[in-house]
Amino acid sequence: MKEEYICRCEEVTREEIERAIADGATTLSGIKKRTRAGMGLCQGRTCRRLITQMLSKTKNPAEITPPTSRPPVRAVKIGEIVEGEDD
Amino acid sequence: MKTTEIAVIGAGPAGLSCAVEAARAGAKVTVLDENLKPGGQLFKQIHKFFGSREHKAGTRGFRIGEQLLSETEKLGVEVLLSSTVYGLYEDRLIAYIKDGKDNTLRAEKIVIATGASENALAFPGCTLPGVMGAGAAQTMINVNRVLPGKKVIMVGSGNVGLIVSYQLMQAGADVVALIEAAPKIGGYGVHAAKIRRAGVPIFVSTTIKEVLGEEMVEGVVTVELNEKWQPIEGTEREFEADTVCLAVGLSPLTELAWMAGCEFTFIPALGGHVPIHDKNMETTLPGIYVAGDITGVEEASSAMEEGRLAGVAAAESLGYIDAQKAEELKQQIWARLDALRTGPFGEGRFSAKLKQLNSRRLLA
Amino acid sequence: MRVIHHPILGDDTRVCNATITVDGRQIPAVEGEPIAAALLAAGIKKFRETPKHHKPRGIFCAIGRCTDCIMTVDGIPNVRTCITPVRDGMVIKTQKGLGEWSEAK
Amino acid sequence: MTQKIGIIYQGFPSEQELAKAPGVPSDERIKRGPVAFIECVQEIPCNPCEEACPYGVITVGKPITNLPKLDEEKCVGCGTCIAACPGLAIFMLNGSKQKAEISFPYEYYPLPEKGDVVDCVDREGKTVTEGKVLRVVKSPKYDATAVVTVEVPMEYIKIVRSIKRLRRS
Amino acid sequence: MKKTAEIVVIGGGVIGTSIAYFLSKRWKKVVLVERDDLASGSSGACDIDIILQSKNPGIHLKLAMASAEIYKNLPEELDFDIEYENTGGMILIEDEEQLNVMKEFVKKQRAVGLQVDLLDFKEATKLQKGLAPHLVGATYSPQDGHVNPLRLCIGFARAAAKRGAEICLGTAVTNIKTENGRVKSVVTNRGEIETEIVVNAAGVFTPMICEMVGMTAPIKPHRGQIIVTEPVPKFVMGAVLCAKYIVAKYNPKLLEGSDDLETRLGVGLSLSQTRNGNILIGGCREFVGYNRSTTHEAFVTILKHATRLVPALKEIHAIRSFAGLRPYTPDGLPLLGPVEGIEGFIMAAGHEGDGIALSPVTGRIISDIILDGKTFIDIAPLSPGRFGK
Repeated sequence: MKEEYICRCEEVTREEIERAIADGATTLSGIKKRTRAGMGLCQGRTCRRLITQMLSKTKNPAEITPPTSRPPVRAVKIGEIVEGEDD
Repeated sequence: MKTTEIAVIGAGPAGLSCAVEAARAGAKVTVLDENLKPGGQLFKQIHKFFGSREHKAGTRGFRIGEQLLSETEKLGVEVLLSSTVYGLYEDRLIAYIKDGKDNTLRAEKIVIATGASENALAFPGCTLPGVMGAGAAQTMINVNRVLPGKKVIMVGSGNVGLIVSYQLMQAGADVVALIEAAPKIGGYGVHAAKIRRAGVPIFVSTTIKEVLGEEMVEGVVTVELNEKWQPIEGTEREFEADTVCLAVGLSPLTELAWMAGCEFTFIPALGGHVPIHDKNMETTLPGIYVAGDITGVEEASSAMEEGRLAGVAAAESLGYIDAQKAEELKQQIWARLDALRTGPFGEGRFSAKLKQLNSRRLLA
Repeated sequence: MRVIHHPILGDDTRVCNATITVDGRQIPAVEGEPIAAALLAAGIKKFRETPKHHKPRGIFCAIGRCTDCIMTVDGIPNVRTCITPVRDGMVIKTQKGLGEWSEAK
Repeated sequence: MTQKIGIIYQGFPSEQELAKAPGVPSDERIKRGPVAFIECVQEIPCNPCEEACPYGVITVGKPITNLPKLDEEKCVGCGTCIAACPGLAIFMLNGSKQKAEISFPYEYYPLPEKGDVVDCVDREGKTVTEGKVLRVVKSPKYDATAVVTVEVPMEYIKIVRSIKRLRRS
Repeated sequence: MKKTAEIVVIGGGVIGTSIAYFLSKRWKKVVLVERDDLASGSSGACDIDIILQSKNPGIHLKLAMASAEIYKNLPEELDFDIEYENTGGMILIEDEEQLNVMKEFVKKQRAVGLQVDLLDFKEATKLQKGLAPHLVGATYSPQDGHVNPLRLCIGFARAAAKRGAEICLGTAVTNIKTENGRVKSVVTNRGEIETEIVVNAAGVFTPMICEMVGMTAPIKPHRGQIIVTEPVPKFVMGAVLCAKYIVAKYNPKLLEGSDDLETRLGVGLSLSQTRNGNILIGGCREFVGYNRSTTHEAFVTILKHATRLVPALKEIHAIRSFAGLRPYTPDGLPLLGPVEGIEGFIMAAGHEGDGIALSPVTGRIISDIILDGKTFIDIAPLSPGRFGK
């Protein structure tokens, strides 16, 4: 059987996430630290919900909040950032 | 740094409706959208909308988009396209990239109308080329005019799954089957009936066991689920297919609201964590409003109403509409929203939205 | 395959006015359409191979979020083809892993 | 697993659901001449059919989730409501002639042409009989929804609801 | 539920987990309490550098060199891939003024045995591509390196747990009970732990823990912001800093009078690339209390500074930024060792930006002090009491 990828960017499988949960991760950032799931190019935008579902087997999903939201919310070219106005 | 009175992030149905209302009242409105074209998801909606006349029922989504655009133009709303908002900082400072440069915009009021994004689903083979979001397939056929594949398996029987299945056939593809993990069809029966007439079988209590193929999708093995949502051995079925579309729900795109520091509440019926807002669509942060799917996933019709509400409220707070007139307008919009949130499909959302409003009151 | 005739949207009257090179193969495209659309029209579904397990990927979200469809375009890796418009003469490569820097880098 | 019947399981309304639907005319009325047949069995927020009817014989009222009610005696079978229904759930049946005439909305490419002999399908998309295309009405008012009328043997009047999609060349 | 422990370590960052590891190596019954998760403070919001050549010759450099020694065998010892790599590192020099400071700096460092050289521009570009042509040169040391701080924390914690340490996550300390000037127990939201020894490794939150025993700690949060790029093929040679950072840290007088944004935000380059290919671009230093927000000002200023020195970065996309609070002390050195007057209360905090580099040696020193009463480096200059009460 093929692998079941949860985090598509960092190629993290369901099994790896289950192991991280067994290792004590109870939050999305705990999973992220242990597996890199959510650290990829899309910054967890695709896998967040799937991991929340896995975590919610042992934790109230209301308490599973996304990791701190930080700019940039879209990938931005560094050259464009530095081209900006001087304020 | 640019300044404006009302900045609207997202030029979808909610954002444009908001801009129209606020500009009509006289406010200076700037709409930002990362796409080349405004309209958000409206331009891939080629079916006729439900609702009543006030909700533009019977009109195809893309035409509603065209109408909204021409209204914003007439009213002189500034619509900044290809403008990627990447940050929302303290003191209502919006950072965005446009024309290959960094820009900032400070607004007196900000309306976040960023919509929602499709949920993913994991199964063996879910990363193979050919597995994609139903919305992705919809964009390809209706906006870009290319077929993602010829033989499609649709996963999910909500309105998105049903409608996209229909539209894939309109574009010339075959839908081999639609499968649904729940024991019943989630979307409107009339949408299901359309694709059944076209010969698409719908399998409830069924999920994907595996997608076949090494380099791309070649087939799909499904399996039936028991009452505990566990696969039943021996019920596997194999389909030949080159495309798998996932229509397993949407989640509000809330990052900018989190970043701004809005308080959230958890309401599964609305798609998870959603920003708390009051009856004016204002969040827990004064001057920051939300509208549309970001406040909880619904139909485009409700998104437009919420947008209008935010537009009226923001314009009122800036003094462009007097309290009495604003109250009148808001009453009308609330009534229209209530009309959309009735019946077996709407009740759940009605009580969910009520819960959302109550959490605002509890905080106050 | 392109959807030329459509019962609701009518006929697609655009013409392929651009040519892009994909892994050495020339394919016709419409200036301004997303690169990913031009590739699908030409029957190309595999856009890259992942860095860790070298698995094929293609279009997934089509709105620039998931980054599954990234390719190396004109020597720059990680270009999201679903939201990057076609320009005539673009040179596109199936991205292997993190891709390669062109000589300029 | 036993097959559960009904729109939420099968994706099309069962006989029982149709029997209860206030938009479904009586057999006797169908025999008398063209009449709308509204297969709307779920309370969804939608009422364009009410406004579309030039004779005011379809009533939804408030709330707009009410099921559309057809006044079968006053319905003249003009067919205007067919293309107006966003759910493509309204059909027109005429059982007054030797053969049954069934009109339905059609939004696929290519369209059939008058005189074509086509495969006619039931609510599950199964081909049940051949039929002849009598009319294909396209109107700007219908906004790209065509209304097709086929002629089939009378026993299929309550079975046939569309035609098999025609292949693109 | 009441528990007992020989030693309680407060804090699940690199310092706390390192101490827990070194103590458990000698089979002590250690309980580590962390109110959140491993690496949820500064250790999870920093860069990956282990830099020796940025340290002032003296106790600071001595500690860093001892730590670097430990790092060499650490991956094997922990039996965990901490992504440690001895990559070498360089400090980019922009002008003659900086060059003069660096010349002096290098001379002193070499005198105490650090391998470090001055390179001219040509030599520098051989090591790091994409440098701006206006640079006058760089220093280079082969002794610098990288580690993944998250994996370092997890590696320490797992190795400690394997040797019997108990790692209690989601466990916040609410009080420390003392009796006759001796530590008696640590009270947490999940119960009380009887112990005679408490190690305060709470990073920027150290002052709150200190208050529980009536002590004030001169530690202040110093906010740093870092930008993360998309993963790209190998680009950064190892650890790359700019001389401005060194000048700002050790010769702040040279910057006096300049009030440009760069200086005001304490912007200096720190560039490194993770094994996955993400480039980390830092950073800045601001006193803004416990505010962990990122700012647009810093985002832009850091990137402008970085692209001025390494213009090739312009083609790359930024995908995230983050802010971390570094535990600052007035003299830039950590507070290590027992606290006079509160028997059993040991400090191990205030490493500012050097926590990653110094974590192994800190673990070793604190374990030595607790178990042997002495250690291999004279830590008198690091005494927690050195700033007075």
